[in-house]
Amino acid sequence: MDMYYIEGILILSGINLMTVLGLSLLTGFTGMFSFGHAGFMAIGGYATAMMTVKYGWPFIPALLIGGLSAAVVSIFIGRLTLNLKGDYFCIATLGFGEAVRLILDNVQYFGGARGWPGIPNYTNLTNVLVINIIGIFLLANLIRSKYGRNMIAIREEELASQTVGINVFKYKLISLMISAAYAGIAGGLMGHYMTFLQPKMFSLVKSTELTIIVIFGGLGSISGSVLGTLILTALPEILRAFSSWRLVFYGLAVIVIMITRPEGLMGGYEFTPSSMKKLFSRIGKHKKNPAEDTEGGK
Amino acid sequence: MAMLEFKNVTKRFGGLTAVGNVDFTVDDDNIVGLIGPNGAGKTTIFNLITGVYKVTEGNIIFQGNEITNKEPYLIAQCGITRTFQNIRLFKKLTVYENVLTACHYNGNYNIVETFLRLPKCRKEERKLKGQTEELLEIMGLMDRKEMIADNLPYGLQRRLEIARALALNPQLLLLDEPAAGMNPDETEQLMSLISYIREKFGVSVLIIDHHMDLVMGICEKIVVLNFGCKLAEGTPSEIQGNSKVVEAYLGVEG
Amino acid sequence: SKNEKEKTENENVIKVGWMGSLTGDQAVWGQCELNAVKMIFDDINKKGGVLGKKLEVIGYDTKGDAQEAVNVAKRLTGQDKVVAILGPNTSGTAIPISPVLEQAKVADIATVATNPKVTVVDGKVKPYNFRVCFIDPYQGAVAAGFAADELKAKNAAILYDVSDDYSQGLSEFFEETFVKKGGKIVAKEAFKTGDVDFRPQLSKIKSANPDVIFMPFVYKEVALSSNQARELGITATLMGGDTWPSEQLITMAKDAVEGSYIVNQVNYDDPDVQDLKNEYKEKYNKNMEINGYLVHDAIMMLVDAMERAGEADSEKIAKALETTDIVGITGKIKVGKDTHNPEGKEAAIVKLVNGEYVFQKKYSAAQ
Amino acid sequence: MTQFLQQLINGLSIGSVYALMAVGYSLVYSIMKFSNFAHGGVIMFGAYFGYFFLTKYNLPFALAFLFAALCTAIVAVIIERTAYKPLRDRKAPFLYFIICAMGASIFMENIIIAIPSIGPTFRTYPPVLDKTPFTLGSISIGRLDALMFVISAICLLLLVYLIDHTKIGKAIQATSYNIKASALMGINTDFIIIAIFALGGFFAGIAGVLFGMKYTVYPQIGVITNKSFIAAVFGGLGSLPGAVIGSVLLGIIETFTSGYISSQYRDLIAFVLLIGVLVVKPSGLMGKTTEDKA
Amino acid sequence: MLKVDNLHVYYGGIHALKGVSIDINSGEIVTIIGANGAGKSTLLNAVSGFLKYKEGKITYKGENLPSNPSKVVKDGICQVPEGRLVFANLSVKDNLYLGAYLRNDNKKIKEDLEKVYTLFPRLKERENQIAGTLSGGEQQMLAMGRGLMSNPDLMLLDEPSLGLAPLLVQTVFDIIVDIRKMGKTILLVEQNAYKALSVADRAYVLEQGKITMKGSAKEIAENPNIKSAYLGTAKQKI
Ligand SMILES: Nc1ncnc2c1ncn2[C@@H]1O[C@H](COP(=O)(O)OP(=O)(O)OP(=O)(O)O)[C@@H](O)[C@H]1O
Ligand SMILES: Nc1ncnc2c1ncn2[C@@H]1O[C@H](COP(=O)(O)OP(=O)(O)OP(=O)(O)O)[C@@H](O)[C@H]1O
Ligand SMILES: [Mg+2]
Ligand SMILES: [Mg+2]
Repeated sequence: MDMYYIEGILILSGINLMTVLGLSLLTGFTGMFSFGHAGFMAIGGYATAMMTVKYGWPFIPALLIGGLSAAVVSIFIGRLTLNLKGDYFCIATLGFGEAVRLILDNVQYFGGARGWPGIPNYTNLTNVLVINIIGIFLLANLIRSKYGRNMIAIREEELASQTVGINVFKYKLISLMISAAYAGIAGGLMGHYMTFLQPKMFSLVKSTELTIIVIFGGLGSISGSVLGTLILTALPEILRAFSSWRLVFYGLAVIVIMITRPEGLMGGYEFTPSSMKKLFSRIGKHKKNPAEDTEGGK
Repeated sequence: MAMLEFKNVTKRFGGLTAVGNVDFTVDDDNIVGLIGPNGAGKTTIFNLITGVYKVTEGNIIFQGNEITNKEPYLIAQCGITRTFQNIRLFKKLTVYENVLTACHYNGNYNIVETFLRLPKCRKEERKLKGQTEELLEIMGLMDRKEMIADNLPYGLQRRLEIARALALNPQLLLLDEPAAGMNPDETEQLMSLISYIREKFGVSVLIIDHHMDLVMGICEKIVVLNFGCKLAEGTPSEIQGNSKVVEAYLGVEG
Repeated sequence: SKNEKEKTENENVIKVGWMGSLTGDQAVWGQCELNAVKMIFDDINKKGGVLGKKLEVIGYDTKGDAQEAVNVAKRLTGQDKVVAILGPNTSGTAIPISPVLEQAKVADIATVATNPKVTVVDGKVKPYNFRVCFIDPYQGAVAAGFAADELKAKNAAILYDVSDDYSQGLSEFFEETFVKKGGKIVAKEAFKTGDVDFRPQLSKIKSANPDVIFMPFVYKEVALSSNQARELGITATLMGGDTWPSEQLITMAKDAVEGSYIVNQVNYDDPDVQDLKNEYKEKYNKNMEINGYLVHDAIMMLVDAMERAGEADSEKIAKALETTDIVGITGKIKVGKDTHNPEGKEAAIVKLVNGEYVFQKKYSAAQ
Repeated sequence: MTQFLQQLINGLSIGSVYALMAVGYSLVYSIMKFSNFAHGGVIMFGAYFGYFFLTKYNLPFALAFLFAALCTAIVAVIIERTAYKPLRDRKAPFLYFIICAMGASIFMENIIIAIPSIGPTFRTYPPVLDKTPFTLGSISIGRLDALMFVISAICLLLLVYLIDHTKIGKAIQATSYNIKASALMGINTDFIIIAIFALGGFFAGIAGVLFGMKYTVYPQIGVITNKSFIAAVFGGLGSLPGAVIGSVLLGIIETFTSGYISSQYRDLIAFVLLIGVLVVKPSGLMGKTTEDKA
Repeated sequence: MLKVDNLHVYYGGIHALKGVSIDINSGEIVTIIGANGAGKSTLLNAVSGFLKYKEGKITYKGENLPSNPSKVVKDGICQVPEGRLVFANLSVKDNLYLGAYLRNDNKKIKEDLEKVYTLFPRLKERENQIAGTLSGGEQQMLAMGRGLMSNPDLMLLDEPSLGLAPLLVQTVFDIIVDIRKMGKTILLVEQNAYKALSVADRAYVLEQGKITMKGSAKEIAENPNIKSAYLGTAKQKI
C-alpha cells in the first residue's frame, strides 16, 4: 500500500471522526438523532475558509471560528427544535441541514452551487491527528463528568431526569452546541484539505453516513465511534475494486452488523485499561453460555 | 410550620376535573399519607407538586415560596423529590450511576473545569462518589451497586428510586405507591425503611399507598381524596373511624 | 526510482487512470464513460497500442463525491502509479483533485467538467489539469448569442437547478450575454436536484410569456420539464446545452422538445461520430452518452501527448499535453497555454427535428 | 386568477403523489414506531417492476399494475423479515431500525445500478395514456395527474375502510398501540406486521408505477420520498389522515412558494414552515399530544 | 386441564425457572405465591406463549400448548398481565371490544360487555375516556374486563390487585370468585397472599424459580414458614 494514499484515507477518517465524535455525544450519549450534521459541517467549513481566505487569519484560530459559528447557529436551531421528540427532531434537523445547503447554493459570495476553489491546503495528517486527540480528550472528560452523566440520564429517561433536578433543555442544548462545534471544526478541516468547498459536499447523504457510523460503532461509546469511523471510512476504499458493486456491499455490511450486533460494534463499552482487564477475564469464562432464546417477559 | 401548602388547587383535563379545589399542608418533619380510591387524583397531585402537570387554578407554596407551575427540575432543586407509580429508573444504567446522577446537583464545577479535568473537577467528583456510596450503604444497595437497574428485582427497584430521590437531599419526599407489588413482609421492611429515612435525613414524607397497614402504621396525618376532592383529613385513627372514608375507600374490612 | 520500478514491473503496459461516477445520480454518464474508455483502449491495443505498449485502464468510482474523488486520485497516483488520468465527469470532483495531481505530477484530462475553475484559479493555470470540453461561460454565451442573433429572441426565461454547479454556471453566463445583447430575462426560476415536478415554476414562466426558455440541465429533467411545459400550453422555443443530447430524451419527450435548439460539443452528423456510436451500441447494447465522445477525444489527446513525449512518463505527458493541437471528433482541440482549455473549439448548434438531432451550423461566441 | 387555479391544481397533483408515498410510510410507522427509510427504495422497486412487466412481458396495463404492486409488497415483506425481524426479536431501540433501513435503502439503490442488465439508465414507461391534457379555459390538467389523483383517492379510501371497518383493521390498530397487549387478545402480531409491510409495499408499488409513468424510472427516484417523510411528520407521524393532509399541504405550499415567492428558496420556506408547525404543535398537525402521564 | 411439566426458562444467562411443574384442574382456582422476582410472571408468560422455554412441556386439555400467544388465546387461555397493558390510545370501550377480537358472536359480545359493566361500574362511567389517562386502578379493572371479554376457559391473572384501593381489592377477589362460578378456571398470581389463599382451592409456592411447596390453600395458609414469609408477621429489619 502506498503511504500517500493511506495518509489521505487517514486524514479523511480524522475529519469524519471529528464530526462523529460530536454526533456521538448528541446521539449516543444524549439520545437525540440528527440528520443535519452535514449542515453544521458546512457552516464550519465556510466560516473557516472565510477567515483564512478573505481575512487572512491563521488556520487554527480560523478553525475555532468555524466551530464557534456552528455552535452559535446550533443555539438558534436548538431553541426551536430541542423540545421535539424522536423522529420529529430527526426530521427537523434534516430540514435544517437541507436548508443550510440551499442557502449556500444561493450565496454567490461563497461561489454558490458552483463551489469555492482555491482554499489553501492547510490540513495535514499531523494537525488532524492532534485535533482529534484533543477532541477525544475533551469529550472523554465531559462524559466522565456530571455534564456527561446528566446527558446519559436524559437519554435514558427524560421525566426522571427532570425530577432529579436536571435541566433537560439546557443539557440538550449544551450537547447540541458541542456536537455542532465539533462538526464545524471538521468542516473547516475538510475545506482546507479539499482546497474546495461546494454545498453538494454537505448533503443529506453525508449526514446519513455520519449517523450510520455513530450507531455502527455503538451508541454511547467513544472507542466505538473511533473504530466505526476507521472501519466505515476504510471499507469503501477496500471495496473500491468492486466498482459499482461496492455500495451494495456497504449497505449489506451495515445491515449485517446491525442485526448480528444490535449494540453496534462497541455499544456502551470503552477501551480503557480497566475494561480491557475485565474483557480478558470474561473471555476466560465465556465458554458456556446457556440459551438466549427468550423474548423478555416484562 | 407548614413546609408545603397546597392551596385550593384545581387541575382539569379537558372536561375532567382530576383535582378539584384541594387544600392541605405538610408540616416540617412529618409523614403525611394521601389516600383515596383509584382515580381520585393522588398521582395527579404529585404531578402538580413536581411541575410535571401545569396547575389549572390555585397555588402551591413550598417553604414560603410559590412553586406553582415551575419547571420540574427547578422544583427538584428546591428540595422536593419523588418516586413514580410506574417505576422510572435510568434502566440501562447501573445502580451506582442512577444514584450518582441524582447527586449531581451538589457537584460544583463548571464546564471548562470539566473539559480540562482540572483539580477542582476531580475533587468534586470524588465528593460526589463519596456521597453516592454513603447513600447506597444506607439504603442497603451497596452489594448490587454494579447491577443494571432494569435487572433488579422489583422491590429493590423501588428502593433504588427512593435512594435516587434522597440523593438530592430533599426536604420533602413524595412516594407514589412504594409498596405496590410487595408482599406483606416486604411492606413491613419498607415501613421501617421510611421511618429510618425520616430520622436520618430529617425529611418530610408525603406518601400515597393502598396498603393500609403501611399508611396507618407510619403516617401522622392522612388526607383522603375522592373524585378529586378532599374527603377527610386527620390522624390515622380519626380516618379509620370516619364513616365516609370507610364507605368510599376502606370498605368494611379496612 | 518510481519510474524504474514501474518499468521493470510492467514492461508492456501503460496504465491510465479513470475516475467518475459509477454509482449515485451521475452513474449513467460515468458508466458510459468507463465503458467507452475500455472499448477505445481495446481498439487501440488491437492496432498495436501506443509506443509499442498496450494501454490499460484502471477505473474507480467517485460517487460524484469530492471526498471520494480525492481518495481515488491518491490511489491512482500513489498506489496504481498511472501515467495520466481521464475524467472525472463533474467539476465538483475535478477541482479538489488538483493538489493531489500536483504532488504526484500526473496530468488529468477532465471530460465534461465545464467549470472554468477546473483548470484556472485566481488567474493561475493549474499545471496538471486539462479538459476536452468547452467551459460554462462559453456555452452560456453561445446559447445566448444564438438566441438573440439567430432566433431574434427578445425575451428569455431561464429554468435551472440551483443546487447544480453546471446549471448555475450556464444560466449565469447566458443571462449576462443575453442582457448584453439587448434581450430581457423575463423569468428566472429554480428547482433542486431530484425534483420531478416543474409545473409551479413553468406556470410562472408561462405568465411571463418568453420567446425562448433556456434549460441548462440534464436530459432526464429536460424531458420531464419540457413535457410539463407543453402540457401547460407553453409554446416558447426551448434551448439547452450539451447535457441534452441523448437518445433517451427522444424516447421520453419526442414531441415536447421538437424544434428546440441545443448547444452541443459534438456534431452528430459527423461520420466518425457515427462509427463510435454504432460500435458502442453493438458492444454494450446501450446508447452512447455525450461523455463517450468527449472521452474519446480525451484519449486522443493523451495518445498524441504520449507519442510526442516519446515515453510513458507522467511528467513528460503533462508537458506534452500543454502543446496539444489535434482535431478530434468533437472539433479542433488546441490547448491554451494559460487556460488548459481547448481553445477555439466551436460549438455545434443542433436542432431537434422529427426526433433527430440535426446539425445546423458551427457557432462561436463573439465575445 | 387562472394562474392561482393552475398552481392549486399543480399543488394538488404533487400532493397526491406525496400522499401515496407518505401513507405507506406512515402505516409502517404507526406499528413499528420508526421511520422506514427503506420505503423510497421499495417505491423504486415498484417502478421497475411496473416497467418490466409492461415492456419485457408486455402485460396489459392493469395487470402490470397489479403484479407490480404485489411484487413490491413481497419485497417490502422480505426486507421486514431479513432486516427488521431480527431486531424486533431482540427488542432493539428504534435507532437500530432506522440504521438498518438506511442500509437497506443504500443496498436497494445500488443493486439496481450494479446489475448490468438494469443499470443506472433512465427508463421511460411505454405510453399508456394520451398526453394531451384536459383543459378548462387556460388551465390544464394532465390526464395522468387526474388519474393519479383518482387512484390515490380510491386507495386511501379503501385503506381507511380497511382500517376502520374490518377486523384486520382493528387488529392493525391494536397492534399499533401495543404489540404485547394485542398478542394477549389473540391477535397474531407477527402476521399483522407482515400484513402491514405488505400493505405498505402494495401502496409503494402503486406509487412507484404511477411515479414511473409520470417521471420515468431510475435508481434514485426513492429520494423523492424524503419529501413524503417530511409531509408525514408535518401531518403527524403515524396518523393516516395526517399523512394525507400533510402531503397535500406540502404540495400546495411548495407550489405556491415557487409560484409566488421564490423558487430558489422554495424548500427553505417549506422547511421553515415545517419547523414552525412543529414548534407550535410538536406532534404535527394531526398527531395526538397527551401529557406524559407519570 | 393445564399441566406444566419441568419447565426451564432463561433470560439470556439468567435461569429464571428451574424445572417448574404445576397442574390445574378444570373449575379450580389455583394460586401461586412467591416473593418478588421468584418467577411468577415468567411462568405465566411461558404458558401464554410469550416466552420460549428451553426445556419442559406444557399441555392444555391433554394437548401440547403451542408457543404462540395468538394460538394460546384461541385455545381459550387468557392472560391479564402484570402492568395492565391496556391500549393507551384507545377508548375504554374499544379496549373491551378488542378483548373479544377472536369472537364472532356479536350478540353474546354485547351481553358480555354489559356483564363487565355491571362488574365494574367505573368502566361504564369512563366508557369513552382514552385508556392511557385512566388511573392505575381503573386500568386494572379495564384489563380484567378485557380479559373477560375473550370469554376464556382459563384465566391467568397476574397480580390483579396491584395498586388497587382496599375496597376494590375486595371487589376484585369477589369477582374472581364470581368468574369461577361462571365455570372458568383461574390461575392466580398474587402478592396479597392472604387474600389469594382465602379464595383459592390450591396453592403453589414459588421461590427463586423452583416450586418449594404445594397443597390445598388451607394447608399452605397454615404453614408457619409461609406465614412468616408471606403473610406478614415477620419482624422488622432494614
Ligand atoms: N394526562 C391525563 N389526561 C386526562 N386525564 C387524566 C390524565 N392524568 C390523569 N387523568 C385522570 O385523572 C384522574 C386522577 O388520576 P390519578 O392518576 O391522579 O389517580 P390516582 O388517585 O393516582 O389513582 P390510582 O390510585 O389508581 O393510581 C383519573 O380519572 C385519570 O383518568
Ligand atoms: N426481560 C427480562 N430480562 C432479564 N431478566 C428478567 C426479565 N424479566 C424477568 N427477569 C428476571 O427473572 C426473574 C423472575 O422474574 P418475574 O418477573 O417472573 O418475577 P415475579 O415473580 O413475577 O416477580 P414480581 O412479584 O416482581 O412480579 C427475576 O429475577 C427477574 O429479575
Ligand atoms: Mg396513582
Ligand atoms: Mg410478576
